[in-house]
Amino acid sequence: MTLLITLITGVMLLAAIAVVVLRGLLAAVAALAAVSLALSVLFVLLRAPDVALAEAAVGAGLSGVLLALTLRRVGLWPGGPAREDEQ
Amino acid sequence: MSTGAVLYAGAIGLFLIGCYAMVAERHLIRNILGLVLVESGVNLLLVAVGFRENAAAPILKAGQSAGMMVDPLPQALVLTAIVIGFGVLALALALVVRVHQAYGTLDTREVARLMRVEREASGPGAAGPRAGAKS
Amino acid sequence: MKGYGHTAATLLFLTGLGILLIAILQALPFGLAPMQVGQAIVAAAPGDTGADNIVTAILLGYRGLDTLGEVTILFVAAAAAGMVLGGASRGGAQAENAGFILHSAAYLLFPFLLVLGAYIVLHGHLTPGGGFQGGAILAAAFFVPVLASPASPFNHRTAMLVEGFAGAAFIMIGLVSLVGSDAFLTPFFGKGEAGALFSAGSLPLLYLAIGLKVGSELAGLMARVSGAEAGA
Amino acid sequence: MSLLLRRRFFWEEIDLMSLLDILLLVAALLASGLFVLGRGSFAGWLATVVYGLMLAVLAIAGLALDSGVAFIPSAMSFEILGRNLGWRLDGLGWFFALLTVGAAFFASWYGSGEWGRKQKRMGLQHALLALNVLAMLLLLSSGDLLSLFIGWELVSWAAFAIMTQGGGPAVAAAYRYMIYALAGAMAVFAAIMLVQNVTGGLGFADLQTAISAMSTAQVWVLFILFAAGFGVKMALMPFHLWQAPAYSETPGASSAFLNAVSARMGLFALILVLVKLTGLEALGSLAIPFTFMSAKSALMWVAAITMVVPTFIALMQTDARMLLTWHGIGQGGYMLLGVLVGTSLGTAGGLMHVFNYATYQAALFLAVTAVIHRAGTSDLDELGGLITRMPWTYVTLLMGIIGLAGLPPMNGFVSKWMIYKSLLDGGQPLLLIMAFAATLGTILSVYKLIHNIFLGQLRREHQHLKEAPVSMVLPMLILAGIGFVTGFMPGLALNITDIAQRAIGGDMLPHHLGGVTLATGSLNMLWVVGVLIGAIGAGALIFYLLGNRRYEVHQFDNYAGGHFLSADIRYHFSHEFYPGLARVIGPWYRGSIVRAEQGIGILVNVAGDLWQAVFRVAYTPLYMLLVVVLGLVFTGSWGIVP
Repeated sequence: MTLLITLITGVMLLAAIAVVVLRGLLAAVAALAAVSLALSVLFVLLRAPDVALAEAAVGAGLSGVLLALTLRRVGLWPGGPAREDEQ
Repeated sequence: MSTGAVLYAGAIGLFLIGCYAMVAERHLIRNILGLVLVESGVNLLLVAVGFRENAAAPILKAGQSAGMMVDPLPQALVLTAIVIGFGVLALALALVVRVHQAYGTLDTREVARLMRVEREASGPGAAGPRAGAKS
Repeated sequence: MKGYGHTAATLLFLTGLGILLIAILQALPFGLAPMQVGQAIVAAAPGDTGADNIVTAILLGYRGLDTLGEVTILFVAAAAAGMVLGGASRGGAQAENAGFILHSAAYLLFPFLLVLGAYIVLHGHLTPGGGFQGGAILAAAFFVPVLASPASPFNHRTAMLVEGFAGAAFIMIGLVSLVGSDAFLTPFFGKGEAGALFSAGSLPLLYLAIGLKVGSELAGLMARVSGAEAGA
Repeated sequence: MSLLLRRRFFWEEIDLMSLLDILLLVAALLASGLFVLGRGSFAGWLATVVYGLMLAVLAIAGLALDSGVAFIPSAMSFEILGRNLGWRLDGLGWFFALLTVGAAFFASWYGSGEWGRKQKRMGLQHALLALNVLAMLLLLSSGDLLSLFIGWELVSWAAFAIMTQGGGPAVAAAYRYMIYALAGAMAVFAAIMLVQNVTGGLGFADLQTAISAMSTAQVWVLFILFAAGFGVKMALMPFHLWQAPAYSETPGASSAFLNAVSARMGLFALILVLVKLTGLEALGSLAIPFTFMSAKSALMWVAAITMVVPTFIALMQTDARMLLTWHGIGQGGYMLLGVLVGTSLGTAGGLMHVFNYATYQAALFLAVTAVIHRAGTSDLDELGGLITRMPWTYVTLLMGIIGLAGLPPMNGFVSKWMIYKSLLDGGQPLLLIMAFAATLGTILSVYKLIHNIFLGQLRREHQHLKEAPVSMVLPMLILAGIGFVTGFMPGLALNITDIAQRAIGGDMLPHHLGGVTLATGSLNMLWVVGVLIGAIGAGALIFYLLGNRRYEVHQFDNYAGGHFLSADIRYHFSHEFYPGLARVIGPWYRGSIVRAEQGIGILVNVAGDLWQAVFRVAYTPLYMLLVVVLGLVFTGSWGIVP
């Protein structure tokens, strides 16, 4: 169990570093979703299934979608449809 | 390296990386990403603090005694925190969209500079960011 | 050289912060949660509320008023986002449809997500999950089609209606419980048989209200941020 | 799960007999292999990897020792003249071996890259470093007095070999070192023979029985011989003259290695013989006639003087490497003082100071070598303003000098605090004042170091300098990083010193991750460092986020008193850095011991000349007479005695 937790924590921290390091914002958002996913696995391992479910649904799912939508809205999604009407 | 040290290190790591994104980055969306990371770190910490060795999840099954469960209280708090965190995220992103509409950029220094220019242009006493919002 | 000092200062600050956090956490034992309140709750919750899921028991049974506040905060956030974005919907409205596969998959997914969300909401007192998690999935169910074809209308009016009714229902349940007892949101209807769907008194009803409210709220929120305002 | 369970006990599956043998064998193979491979970066990288593996072996050995194994024996043993000669590694030796191999690892890494390629006289550098490691490991794992002496000699000669590598002034310094080392070795040998005379054995146990069997005068002779012999190597005060020139003239990475650990071999032997075997009570009861002092307090005062005087000599140096080596001598005094206090806190503090000193002194020397590599000199009068050219080297040097000066947040603070605290608790206020005086001198002189190299005016000829290459910057940054991490988490270093302390015997020091908690006061570096760094960082952030209205000028764009200065006018103040202080202590520090050394030198010269004169001038009948007289005396005594 310690090994598993260490592994997942490592993945989570790497993804978190990727959030800061990656230059593309969409990639950063995807890395954030990965952080949430790893976090929800950790929650399962910590015997918190309720929290894990919430984290997976809200953190990994809806937050990522919301952020991606915002990126499209402000024209930062590369090739996104809102590119042309940027002021 | 015990499990607790790993988890605490993970929580601290998330917290610090998020703080870095909030303080050092100049892009508003990146600041918000940092905020989400900080929230995640705190959530992980709370759940880890409530963990007990050799205990079950706080959901009753037949023939289980109540003493063998992890602490359900932090979990309830974290559940609330996750949902509210999402609300905060949504509001923050709405504000970001608005800032983008008003200034055409999400660079914090650029926005601050534009706001200063606006304030100086509209003279003292005038409402700041509202003035040129629909340009 | 520009920004060099800023980065150095940030790193210095974060190092100090990290060391302070280590200082706090190294005194915190892991795996030995004292559970001063938790122990009492774990012992009393099944008898008090009849819910198997103790987190649900805490959220709705012991901290019901708090949850009402939480839902209110979510509502305020959604309303504020709507106000901030209101009217300015030209952003992504003219986005073209996604590809055929995505489009049909989104509509195929809709009933499954709906069922999954409803299941999670309704079994909140028995299994992991509940109104918030299920609500998020319900929101996803309604929002995925919008994502697949941004031109399709999202009915904000209906969403607001559902949300309003759900919120009112939550408060109504709370008020009804005032009749029988002297406290707001006291669970009623009897505890029922442990493990059955219809057990734990009014908690499933409360979670149903929360699920509907959260679902409609989140769906509306995302639709607003994405700019799908066409059908409003 | 089964994997974890097995891992917890895996050293029990490894034959303990083999661990030390593996270590010695690998070191011997490496040394001989590098003689064949010679120079070239391949040899350096190979050595680095092998040192890394040796560190891993040492880590396993450490786990075994930590779990309660008393020592790790070697299968190697000889029978010489009826004496058993064996080797075994106990906790004390393990601790010093860890530092040795660690320092060799970083020095070798540093020397493998660009630095090694650019060296003209690299020659056998790597091989000699490996030879030093082997010799030190043999010394540290010695199992009796004879193997101790053999290791001692090997270490002396190996150090001599590595010192003469650089050529030039280093050779003269190395000869000086060798004379001292041989004299010291003879003293040690005499002491060992004394033990052998009394007990007829050469084991460590024989030393203990010898002390109880000897008369007070004999014990005094033994004590003085051991203290002087080992004190030469760690440059205790009257025998300190050789160290600064010898170590500072050694080329580059090797000097970092020598500075970090070589002199500590003397400390190891002192701790082993005087503290572990003889025992501090025995030393304390060995009173000096007609005074209140005992041998123990006399040695403590020697350590204290060693702490203070070289520090102020360092203040006067104008060469960065000389300045640092003089400090190295002074820091040795702290370690010995801490160990001699004898309380658990003092012993732990002294041992931890060994560890800390190794980290920051190696980092400092590597940084100074990087400066020499780029700027071509380590003369403090010839440098300045390099901070914009070599920022990472600056960071390393800054962290290193904070450690050297014993200020938070670096690890030097923790060990010095522990030594101060043990002096205070042990009722030694005068020694405490000496320690404070030495620290004051350290702070003054390290400021001189960093100011003259990195701050102030950049010289025109250094305008196009670049930062040192990664192969040099990385090891020194890692060393400084170790110093920082063990500064705010001293528990990590204390876990290591625990093993050594258990081997010495006596009370253990209870500690936690952040420091120690005592009845008379406690130290938690996590809070100290966290608040310090966090507050500085927050202040700096506020400065940069809110009030950042600086006006940056180029380093050459200067004016003073309304006059513009062109770049060739030097206003950077570096020569005669502390003039007032120098005037006060100048006449006092220079001289007496140097003159004593010169006097002895002259005496030896005269004696040598006289002896030579006898051979050259005298005529044959005198020799005949001498031979006849000696022969008569010999046969006469032969006839009489039996």
